Amino acid sequence: MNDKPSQVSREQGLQWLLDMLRIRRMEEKCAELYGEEKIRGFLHLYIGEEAVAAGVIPELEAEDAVVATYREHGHALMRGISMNAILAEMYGKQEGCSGGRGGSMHLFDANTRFCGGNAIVSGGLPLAIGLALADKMQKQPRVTVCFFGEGAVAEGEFHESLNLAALWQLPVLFVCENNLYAMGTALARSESVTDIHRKAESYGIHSTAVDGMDVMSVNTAARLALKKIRTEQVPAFLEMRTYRFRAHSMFDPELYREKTEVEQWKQLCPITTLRARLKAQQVITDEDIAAIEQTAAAEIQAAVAFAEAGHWEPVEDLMKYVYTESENSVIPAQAGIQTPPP
Amino acid sequence: MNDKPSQVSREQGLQWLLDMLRIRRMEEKCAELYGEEKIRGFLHLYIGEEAVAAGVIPELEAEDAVVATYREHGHALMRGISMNAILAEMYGKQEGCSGGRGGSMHLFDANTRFCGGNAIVSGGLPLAIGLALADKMQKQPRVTVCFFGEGAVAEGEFHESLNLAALWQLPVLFVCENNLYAMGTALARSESVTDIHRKAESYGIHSTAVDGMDVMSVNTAARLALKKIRTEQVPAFLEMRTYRFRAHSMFDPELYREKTEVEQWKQLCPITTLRARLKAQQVITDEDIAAIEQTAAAEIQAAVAFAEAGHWEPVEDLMKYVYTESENSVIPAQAGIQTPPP
Amino acid sequence: MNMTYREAMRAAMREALQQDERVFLMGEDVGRYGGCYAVSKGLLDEFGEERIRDTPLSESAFVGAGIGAALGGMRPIVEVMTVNFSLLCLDQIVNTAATLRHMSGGQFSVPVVLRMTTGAGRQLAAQHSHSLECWYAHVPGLRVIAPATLEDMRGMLRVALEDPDPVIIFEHNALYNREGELPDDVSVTEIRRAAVRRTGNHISLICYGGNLVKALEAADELAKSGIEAEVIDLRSLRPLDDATILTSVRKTRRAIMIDEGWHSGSLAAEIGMRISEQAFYDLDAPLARVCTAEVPIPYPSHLEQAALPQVATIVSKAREVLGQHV
Amino acid sequence: MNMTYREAMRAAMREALQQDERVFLMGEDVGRYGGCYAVSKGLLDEFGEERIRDTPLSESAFVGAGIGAALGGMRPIVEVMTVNFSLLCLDQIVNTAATLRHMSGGQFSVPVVLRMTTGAGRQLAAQHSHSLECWYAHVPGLRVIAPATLEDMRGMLRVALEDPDPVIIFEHNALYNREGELPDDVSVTEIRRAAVRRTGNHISLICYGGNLVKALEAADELAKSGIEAEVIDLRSLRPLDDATILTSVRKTRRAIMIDEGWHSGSLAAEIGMRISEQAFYDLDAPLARVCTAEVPIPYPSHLEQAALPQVATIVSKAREVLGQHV
Ligand SMILES: Cc1ncc(C[n+]2csc(CCOP(=O)(O)OP(=O)(O)O)c2C)c(N)n1
Ligand SMILES: Cc1ncc(C[n+]2csc(CCOP(=O)(O)OP(=O)(O)O)c2C)c(N)n1
Ligand SMILES: [Mg+2]
Ligand SMILES: [Mg+2]
Repeated sequence: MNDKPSQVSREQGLQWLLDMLRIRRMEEKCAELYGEEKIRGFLHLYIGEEAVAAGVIPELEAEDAVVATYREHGHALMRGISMNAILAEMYGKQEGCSGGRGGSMHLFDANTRFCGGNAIVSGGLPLAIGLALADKMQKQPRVTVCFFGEGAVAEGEFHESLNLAALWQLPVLFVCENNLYAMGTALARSESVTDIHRKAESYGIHSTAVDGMDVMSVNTAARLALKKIRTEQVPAFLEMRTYRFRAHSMFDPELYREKTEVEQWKQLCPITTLRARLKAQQVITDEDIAAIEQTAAAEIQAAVAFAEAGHWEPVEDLMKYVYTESENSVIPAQAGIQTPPP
Repeated sequence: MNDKPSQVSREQGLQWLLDMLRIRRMEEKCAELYGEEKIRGFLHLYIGEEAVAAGVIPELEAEDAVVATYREHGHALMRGISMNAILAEMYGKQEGCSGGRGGSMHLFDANTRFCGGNAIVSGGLPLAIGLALADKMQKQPRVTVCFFGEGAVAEGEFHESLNLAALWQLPVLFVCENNLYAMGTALARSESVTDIHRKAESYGIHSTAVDGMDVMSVNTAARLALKKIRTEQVPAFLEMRTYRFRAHSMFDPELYREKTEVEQWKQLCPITTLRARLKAQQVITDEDIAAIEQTAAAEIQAAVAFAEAGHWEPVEDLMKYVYTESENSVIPAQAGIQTPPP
Repeated sequence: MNMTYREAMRAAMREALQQDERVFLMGEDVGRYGGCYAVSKGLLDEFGEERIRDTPLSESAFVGAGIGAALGGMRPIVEVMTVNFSLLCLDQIVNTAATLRHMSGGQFSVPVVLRMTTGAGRQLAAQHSHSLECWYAHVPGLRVIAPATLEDMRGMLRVALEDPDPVIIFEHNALYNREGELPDDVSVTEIRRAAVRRTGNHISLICYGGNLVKALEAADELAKSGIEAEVIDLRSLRPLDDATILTSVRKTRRAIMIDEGWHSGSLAAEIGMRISEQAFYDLDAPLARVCTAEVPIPYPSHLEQAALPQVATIVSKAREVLGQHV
Repeated sequence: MNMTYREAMRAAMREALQQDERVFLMGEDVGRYGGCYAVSKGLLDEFGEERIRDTPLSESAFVGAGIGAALGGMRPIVEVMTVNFSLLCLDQIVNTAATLRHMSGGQFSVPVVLRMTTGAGRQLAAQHSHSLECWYAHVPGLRVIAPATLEDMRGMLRVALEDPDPVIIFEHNALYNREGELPDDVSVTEIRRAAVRRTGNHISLICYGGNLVKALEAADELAKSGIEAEVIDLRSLRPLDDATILTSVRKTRRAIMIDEGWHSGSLAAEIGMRISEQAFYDLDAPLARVCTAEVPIPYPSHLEQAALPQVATIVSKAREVLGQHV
């Protein structure tokens, strides 16, 4: 793993803290809202892993594309989708970033080229390859960043995609969020060789393992990788070693890991460690921290209000968005059976 | 690659020559029969690659299993399926080793645990894993050998299977027949890293690249690998570097490679080179060679006669072999429309 | 004994694991996690990690491995977490499991049991809400079953394991939490015949799996206005039990098929076609079906529910078929 | 101009590649080999390896890459060599191509064209002879078409490429070598409406793709004994053109569906069900279908042919429906 850079500017430090905190607090709120049944379906929290999205995504250009998984709230927020639109989406409201159709696992945004939110493990990798291929063929100087968990590494699609990216020299940044578990399956129970960044090397892809709990390390690695991709028109791979503090989803009884293990990783929390470091280096003050918390809290409060005030799509519109031209709908929607919940 | 052993006993030498020649001459006959429309469908010849099957398969125990591809005539023959049954199968006759149902791409034989003949590239690998898993769970001291082309390496199933074999330490011998082309696609156009045996290493599987044009090298490597598998209960991988002298199938115009390349490889023909070496070392004589040719020719002649004399399955039996109990047939066969060809 | 459907399937697996050492369970998170739907919870402790085998995320390889292990003498139960992920292992199921027996001229058979959760209704959105039973029911060489009652959830597995050919069991996610009374001695139930779950003379409601509950509710509702619906639970989706279906339709002379698959190309269409072919002259009214609307399942509950078959839709469709526009 | 179906598809691709630089062709052996069925032969020389792109054996990745490239502004034609291998990329087609538009609330669309060869009849045995059009036709978000005439082989591609949503083109392997006369100006044909390929008053024969030839032959045969069959070529398998189908059936009052898919769960069943639902009172006889027998396709010609729809079977089925047991 690369060395940790130790110094950071006040501005950059505050930005990272704010970014990570916005994700953290938003998701804590999501968990609450799930309890209140405002958010339904599957909800996968990113808590503990914020340094990855916060360290990588701000380095992208406006025209770059992002492909993510079902654990993508943080990525969407970092990419610039408003918290309002994200929350509204999780509520299933029309004002959501996917018009309410996708929910937590399928956040989309054409403006920022945020191409989902894919709930099939490894399903996003081929898509990312294709986006990069289109860029390359159109001579667009863009990068596609593809996030996925270490569980995806066992899927055939991962290997097919890495090979294609390397063979065709496509501008893709693969970011493996290795949080050591795929649901309840520990990495050592799913891979014969657990050193994931080496798998990328076996395709001739430049690859680095990174301390994914440290936003500075993440950021440095991302910058280097993106530079390499942009200048050399090759793919690159980052293995982010990280950990999720919460359950896999809201249904997970967490039988597969020890509480002590979780506690140990919590010591490495990307937010508290950065905060402590910046304070120790006297780059920020307690007032700064309070201000950041306040900013995040206000944004969340507004987002919840926005989502609450959002509208349910009329049930008559059920058949929308299947085909581009609505007259292509194969059969009309069934008679409206349910009225929208209150 | 391993060094070529230079000395071989007369008995062993003659056996290898005979084995390879039986495959070669049988397939030359098949090509002829294809021209006469006795054999139909896809026909993939193994000519040029005989050293692999001849070097590996005789090292197996009776209880071991073999999984192969659509290019498997040589493997079937080496495994002890009679040429009669193989030829009859290619004719589609009831006396064929698959009762005529499978044809050239689907040779099967329960007695020798020859589990096909799979026409889906990479489709046999998961099956081989499963056979080995069953052996391991039942504490049967068996090995499963799985043959496949280098084209399969780009398929996700290849990677999923290698990982499972390594993770669960299954007694599988993977034999990659790297003949440099997958139909018309040269290896360098399908893999970013062309050193295939290294891919196996990336899963922690013991792996060797072997001169697949030399039956002695193949045999030595196979013996070592099988010993390792049997004693250590681990998988092993052999990359056999070989070449097919003929077209991919009978439909291939061979636009993708130079005649001179084919000619160069033909200089390495496993049969002529072994024959020359044995003669130079005065281990065998011209009479021996003539005798072997004669043996093969006689066997082939008999096999053709056997196939010709074989029977077409009655069309009324169409619905057989779908379910174990025939009463499960979901609907009856359609009225017999065609009478069998003459 | 009172138990949930989840417990019934677990009990069935336990029994199979106890009685036959060739049986083992394999799949993603069946062990340490306790199963995505907690169906296999506790089995790892009882049977150990060799027989309750967590797999990597490699649907194609581990389903293929199940097929190979079956060929090699074992009796694997392979859990593909949900039908949605089975799209990654269809090649193994269709090109290997379903064909080996035939291609080998009857020499090999593949006694593997594949279990998959199916269905929508939990706001899991477009990629996690498929009902592709009709795809599997299309393939010769496979046997496809769908338990809809507590007894069948308890009793179908054993018969499936005894079958020498590949059997796919579809378990509807909405059933797991349902509870019911299970007689003590149920450990085997029929997997070849459809069952008449309610008798009636006016119309046949033909359904399977998770939708039996809705069909029965609809029948109760209809009964209030004097319409006696006969409810047929298919149980086996391949092969289909034409005899039971046709006997019912010949009696009621009207039929509605209820199916959570998308409308076009649904299993409902196949059943309708069989009725048209074989009982055309016995029908007094056009056939009808209640299927899922032709849209990827939307996340919001009101839209999802509007897309799925509902009791109210079944009831109004039945009235329509009976010419009662109430 | 006289040409083969193969040449017609090649001409369509050439034209698309010439007229729109966003178009490219990608797939296994489309370049140097010239295409498994020689459809793309010569295109590599003309357009270069960037636009005639040979892929590794990675169906899932390159089909997904086609989807991604479409999202990224290109107009890819992805050739999946045959429908048999598409089992390895169904996840990308069903869970990505078909859902992206919907899941994103209409923000993204996926203008990809997937071409696949389909069908049996060449003694390629159980793994290489599938006809799974019905599976694809089941999936909302996909458009599925099947050219059956030389004009359509030439003219459907361009319309497919103009479609903003994913289109799957099924090309029956038996058609490629057929020849015919193509008017010079055909470069676009309809992909939304079924076509009446022969008019008649006695019975409707409803078919698509490779089986149109058989249906027309059967109609000729029937005409000899005074039976005038109307032959409907579906052309679009999803969505289905109910209007054309129903108009025909309302006129002839009898219908047979011909489909190379296996009998149970065939597209034929869906069409039959639609007729039962919408034209029940117009029918004078039970519906019937001629499909493939429910067996993995056997290698020997006599068994393979016995499993597949045949002219003779269509003829005798038609006579049966018409009550003429000749
Ligand atoms: C193909 C597929 N198989 C199974 C699942 C069920 N599933 C959802 S998330 C998950 C674990 C994925 O782990 P990982 O890739 O490490 O990502 P993480 O959740 O840890 O971020 C599983 C098994 C799925 N969504 N897709
Ligand atoms: C999944 C799949 N995709 C495509 C094909 C078509 N196909 C048959 S053989 C072949 C080439 C395979 O090459 P390789 O694995 O190197 O084996 P070889 O033929 O050289 O022995 C292809 C593309 C197939 N049978 N299966
Ligand atoms: Mg993980
Ligand atoms: Mg090869």
